[in-house]
Amino acid sequence: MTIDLLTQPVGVSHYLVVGAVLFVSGAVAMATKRNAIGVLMGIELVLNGANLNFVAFGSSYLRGGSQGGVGLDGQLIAMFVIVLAAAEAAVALAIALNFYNNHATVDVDQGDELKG
Amino acid sequence: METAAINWHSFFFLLFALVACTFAVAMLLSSNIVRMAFYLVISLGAVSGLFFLAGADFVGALQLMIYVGGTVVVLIFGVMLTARAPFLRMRTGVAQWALAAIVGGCLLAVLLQAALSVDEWAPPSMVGENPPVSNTYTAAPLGLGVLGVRVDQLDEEDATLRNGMSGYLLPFEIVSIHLLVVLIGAAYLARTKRRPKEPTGDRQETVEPMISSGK
Amino acid sequence: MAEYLASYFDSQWHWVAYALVGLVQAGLLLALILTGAAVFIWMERKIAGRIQDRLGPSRVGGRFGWLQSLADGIKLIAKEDIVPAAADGLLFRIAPYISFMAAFSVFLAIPLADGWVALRMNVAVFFILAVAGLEVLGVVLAGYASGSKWSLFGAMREAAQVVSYEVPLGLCVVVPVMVVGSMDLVEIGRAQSGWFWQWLIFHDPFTFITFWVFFTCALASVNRLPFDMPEAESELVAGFMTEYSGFRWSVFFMAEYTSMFAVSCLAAILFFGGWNGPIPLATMIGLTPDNGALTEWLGNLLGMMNLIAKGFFGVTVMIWTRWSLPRLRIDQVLTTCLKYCIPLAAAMFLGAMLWLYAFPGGVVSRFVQTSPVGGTPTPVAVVDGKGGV
Amino acid sequence: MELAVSLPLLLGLAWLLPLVSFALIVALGPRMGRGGRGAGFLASGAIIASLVLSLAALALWLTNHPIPPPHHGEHETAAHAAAAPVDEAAEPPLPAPASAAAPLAGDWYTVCEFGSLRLSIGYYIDALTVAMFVMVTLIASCIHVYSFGYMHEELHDVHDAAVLVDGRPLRRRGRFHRFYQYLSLFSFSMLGLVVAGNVFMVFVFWELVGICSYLLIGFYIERPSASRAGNKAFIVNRVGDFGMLIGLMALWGSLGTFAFGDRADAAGQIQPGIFSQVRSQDSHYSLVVPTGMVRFAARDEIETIYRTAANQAAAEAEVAAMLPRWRELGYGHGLLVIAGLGIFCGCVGKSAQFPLHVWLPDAMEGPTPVSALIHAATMVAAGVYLVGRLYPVFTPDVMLVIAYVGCITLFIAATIAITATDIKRVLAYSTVSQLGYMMLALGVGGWLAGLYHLFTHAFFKSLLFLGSGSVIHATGTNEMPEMGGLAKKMPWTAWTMLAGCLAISGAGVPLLIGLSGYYSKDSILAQVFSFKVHHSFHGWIFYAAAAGGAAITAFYMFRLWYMTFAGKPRDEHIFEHAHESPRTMVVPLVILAFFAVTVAWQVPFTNISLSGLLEQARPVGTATGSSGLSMLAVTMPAETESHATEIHVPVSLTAFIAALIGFALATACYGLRTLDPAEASREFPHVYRFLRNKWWFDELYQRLFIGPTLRIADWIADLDKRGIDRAIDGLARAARMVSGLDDWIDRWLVDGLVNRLAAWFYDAGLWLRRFQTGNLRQYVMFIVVGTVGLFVLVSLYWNYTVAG
Repeated sequence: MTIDLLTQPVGVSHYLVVGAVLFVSGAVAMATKRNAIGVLMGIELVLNGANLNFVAFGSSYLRGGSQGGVGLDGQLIAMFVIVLAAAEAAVALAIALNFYNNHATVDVDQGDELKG
Repeated sequence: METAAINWHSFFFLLFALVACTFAVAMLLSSNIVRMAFYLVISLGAVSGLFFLAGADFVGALQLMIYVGGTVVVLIFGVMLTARAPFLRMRTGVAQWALAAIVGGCLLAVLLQAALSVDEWAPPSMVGENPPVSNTYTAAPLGLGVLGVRVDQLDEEDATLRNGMSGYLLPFEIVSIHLLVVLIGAAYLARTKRRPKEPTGDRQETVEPMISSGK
Repeated sequence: MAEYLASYFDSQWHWVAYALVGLVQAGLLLALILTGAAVFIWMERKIAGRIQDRLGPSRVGGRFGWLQSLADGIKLIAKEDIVPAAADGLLFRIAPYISFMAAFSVFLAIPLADGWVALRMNVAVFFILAVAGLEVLGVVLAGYASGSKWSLFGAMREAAQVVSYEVPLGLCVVVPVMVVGSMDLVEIGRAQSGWFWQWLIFHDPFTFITFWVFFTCALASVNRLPFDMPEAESELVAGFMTEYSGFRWSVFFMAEYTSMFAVSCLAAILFFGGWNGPIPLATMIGLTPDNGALTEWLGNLLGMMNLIAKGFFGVTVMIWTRWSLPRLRIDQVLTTCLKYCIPLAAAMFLGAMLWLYAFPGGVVSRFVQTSPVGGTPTPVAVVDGKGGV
Repeated sequence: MELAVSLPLLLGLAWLLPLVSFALIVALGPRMGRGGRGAGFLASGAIIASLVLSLAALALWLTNHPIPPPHHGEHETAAHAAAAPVDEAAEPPLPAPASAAAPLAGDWYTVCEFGSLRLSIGYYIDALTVAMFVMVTLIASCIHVYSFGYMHEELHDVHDAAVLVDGRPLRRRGRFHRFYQYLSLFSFSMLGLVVAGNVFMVFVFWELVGICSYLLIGFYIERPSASRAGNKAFIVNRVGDFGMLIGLMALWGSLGTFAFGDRADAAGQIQPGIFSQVRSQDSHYSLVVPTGMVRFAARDEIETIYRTAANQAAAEAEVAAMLPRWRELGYGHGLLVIAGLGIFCGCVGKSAQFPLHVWLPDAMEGPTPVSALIHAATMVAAGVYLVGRLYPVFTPDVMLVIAYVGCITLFIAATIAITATDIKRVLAYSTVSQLGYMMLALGVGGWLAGLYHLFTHAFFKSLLFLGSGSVIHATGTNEMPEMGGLAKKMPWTAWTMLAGCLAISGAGVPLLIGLSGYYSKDSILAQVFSFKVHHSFHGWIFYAAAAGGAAITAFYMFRLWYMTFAGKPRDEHIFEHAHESPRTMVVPLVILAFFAVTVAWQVPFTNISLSGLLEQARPVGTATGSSGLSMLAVTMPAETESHATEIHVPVSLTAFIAALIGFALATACYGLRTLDPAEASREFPHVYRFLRNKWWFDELYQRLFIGPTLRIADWIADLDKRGIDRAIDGLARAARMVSGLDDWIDRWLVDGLVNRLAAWFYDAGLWLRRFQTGNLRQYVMFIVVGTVGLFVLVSLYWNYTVAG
């Protein structure tokens, strides 16, 4: 099995599996971390998992050099996701800092003033 | 049958995939914010390696530059905001962990099922061949793609696809403006305002002026 | 080389050949860097001595104290490895290696001569910037993990400084990339072959100014005086290195000199013709690929020496600067970046763009009526329909 | 360049320069230099440039229209006239005027044209226009320069002691720039009024100078007296302008044109202007009722003709045949009289003539340079100017009215001036009186005499005002009883003012030489005397008033001079602080004094003289005496008649003696103090009070007009409150009742339904609220669970064959 993995070429599925793991890790991190920064990290992981999928769908190597999939669009979308993730991180960090300024903590469980 | 030669592409894929997944899970399990950030950096770096392996040089470099660099900033914030007690931990209840694990497991199962169930996504049958890892040209096609010129679809039969759709120029511009707005907005949000009374704040106060000196 | 070696093995043992080759290459590179670092440290001490009207090291290894660095190294390795009680052990231990790894990885993509590059990438410049930026990670981790105020301050300053200076640095790098039309450092080097007026620094007034901005920002991003905020020994004891000693401390030190060398090499390739000497000597005496593999190899060797000489010169200038200028305050450092370097770099970027638009063929080569010796820069992005070029 | 091109160009430029200055000051205002000092330089530069242009225009005019050598009978060389007796019989009635000095009429710009209504920015340039330009710009230049000194307080913040705010002097920002802004606007408007080529334009600029006057009277707007005076001037002028509008309507409605002169239209057809319609060539330039007016008056008959005639041409022929008959029957004559009276009504307002003279003395609330420029030299003279300009239109009856109004005005104003103690008020009443002189002269056929006096008066009166301004500037008070002996302190002001007093009194050696006032006043008296020959009743009244007025003039002027400059200081404190004014104020005084003395003299070694110049502009057909079209059988004597020796010599002597009497009386009362004026006032208390209270005019108007108006307004307000408001209140109450019903329906039917629905949703919301826990992590779980659930659902129910 191990030898198989080492000698067989990788395909899109491989990437998707890694992406799924990253995604789920991120989602669970978001669900379990009480630290706002931790939640942010979870988001980054989720985005990365998605990005991995995009790149995998767009890669021709993973299809044995043949065309297909989403082509360059995958990389382009990944690029946009990365850039927008940077923007999101900036705002999220600003929000976290503000949250900290107002609550003296970054525990997201403390920020439930707007609950119903 | 002779054992096939090792496929370096697969080898490095496995290496990076393992690193990425391991450290993602490590980040999930760690409760020290700085270590979390460190694990995250490693995981993201490994993902960028995966990008390189998939022939997406530019995106990989972008990932390294922005994500990993950006995570450094996250790290700094982690340090700053948890600096009151040096290694502050915020415990999550066991029940919540269990719930999250169940739900996350379901999600993972669903995703894996989806990932492995499409034939088209299965590995190509090129036993022992190493697809080129490097020397790919992705920056120029990406740039042209943004402009709407698709070098990957020159032999596309559908003329509307081939002759260029509108490209991503407008989204590109929107994103740049968006970034600018976000920068300004973030600076606005994070500006120093009145502060609540500090319960124990010597460390906080020593850190604060240094940050504000970065204005 | 790897394929050649692999032919001596069975197919299932090919990986041994590959691994061997990889290790050898890495070892060679490491040797270059470590030797370089040793020499730089010695140079630093000598130059500092001369500038301060002293002799500097003068005994170890006979004349000039040229073995001083080696002696220091042995001493440092022999020292006890101390981890403070308040430290985060794992991160404290791992941080120096992260820094050094980042600095070292830069050399993955730096071509020492035409084609002599560990990993040729078409986004090499971008890659280098990205990887070089990772050095700060190690510093921040070190600063945090030390559990010391001084270290934390140093790390924070480092983060603020490096993250800020990455912006003008990137802008400056874009200018030569734009002039050549490629992010591949090999292509950039080739584009400057020939006489020294083909060098990009002499391409137009904007690239000329860009180089100086680049050099300033590079100084800041490798934390050299006058920008050595993270260490600032008069304020922060030793900044993020306060709690370090022995071998780990020396690793940080090596990382610093390695990055200095790396940015100097990058500057040499981007602005000073890379492996092309001021006079195309190799071409003149026939050391070109046309005359066979050996001559090509010799020509490349000459080119590598050329590049290393330029890198050394760059490091020397950095040392010189360090011992000549006083340290800035942190706010002055950031002001320099945000108020001067970024606008200047942006202006140079625009100017170079307009210049290219106005004089598409370049100006110097138009006035100096000599044909380029090493062939004209090849146009980029010849699209072949497969996403390759 | 041809005269017809260059003159309009020069004068147009001179006219527009102040407008440019005005616009610039409006735009930049206080930002022009410290305290807006630059505004003064700009405005002065503009007006001086205008002066230069006007002088160029004058030179151009004189080179193109040389003045003939003064033949016998010309007025200003009295010796010459005495030596060569006039042979009236040998001189034929003046024929049509030499075309050499024909006026230039045309349009710069046509604003709009609706049928026969044509509004244009036009010009009508003759010697009078050119002379007025030079006079206005010269005096305005002097006053611009003078104001640098007088208004310098406005350069910084001003403490106005006349206005108290919380018991302390009002502190406000300086308005130097605004003052010059208004001056520029005024200069522009006045020049526009002078150059105007049609009645419409005259009216526009007439109102513009009015508004400038209003703004400048109210310059110290914080002072209640100033704002009240501004309002008074404005409202009183409206009364006159109302009459003027009627006159304009009468002219335009019947003549179909606003233009003074003839105009060639696009087809090359000559469109006759007002003047050639009133005095057409066919009637040998004598005044006849113009065809337009006749047709207007006979419109019923013309309509009948058109109804009965076979075709249009025949009807037109019949009308043409009937025209002389209708004209003989006096058709349209009333219209002509109404037009003349209406226009004169406007002049009465603007020139402060008898019933409407009350505003001018109050207008002295404005800064003194303004009084000098607007309320003495130029704007108030605009009424006289307009009468002179539209002279051909007036019938002898109207002229008689003008003469009476002028006569009454001159007498009333002169008498009031005797008792006034405010130095500016004395001058103001003097102005009114002198304007009355001009009107009187115009009314008795002395076109030249009236306008002649206009010019001379402009110089000496502006001089006197500036002198008084200098005194006020030095002493800080207007009251003459607080002055005295100032000649020692401010010699320049004193002696220039003395020159002005002499000029206004008509000082001179009889029949030989004199100051400017001597010539103009003599010519007025001569014309009145000549009128007396024809109408001894009216003539005697006029002559007595004019000669008496001359004596009173001399009396009050020297009273003023003595009280101010001679004798001992009455208020030591003021005297101590008095000082000579700065050079910017003294230099204009000297310049104006020079002109006040010499303006009526012939330029040595040339034929150029003011009267000669004005003579060129005499309207066609007014040189000869006329008696036509008069319902009261008034005969206007030709002006040349007054040059006869038997008129000239006695008049000169009368005037001289009258002035001498006035002078002697003033010297006795105030100079030598041999007579005590206070005693006189005690002995005639009623007369004194009568004069002191300005003939009770203000009180009379209060009773006659203002009081009733206020009562009517009260009454209407009452009506509004009691009648209309109540009705509306009732309506509103009814509406409220209806809306109350609506309200009930809305509340219980419509709202009830909606509220019930809303309550349901509210309950649902309350229930759903529990899911919004505010726990971020829980939300993430929701999302994940939702995604998985969706996926499961889709897997169960989605048909994969469709998706491929």
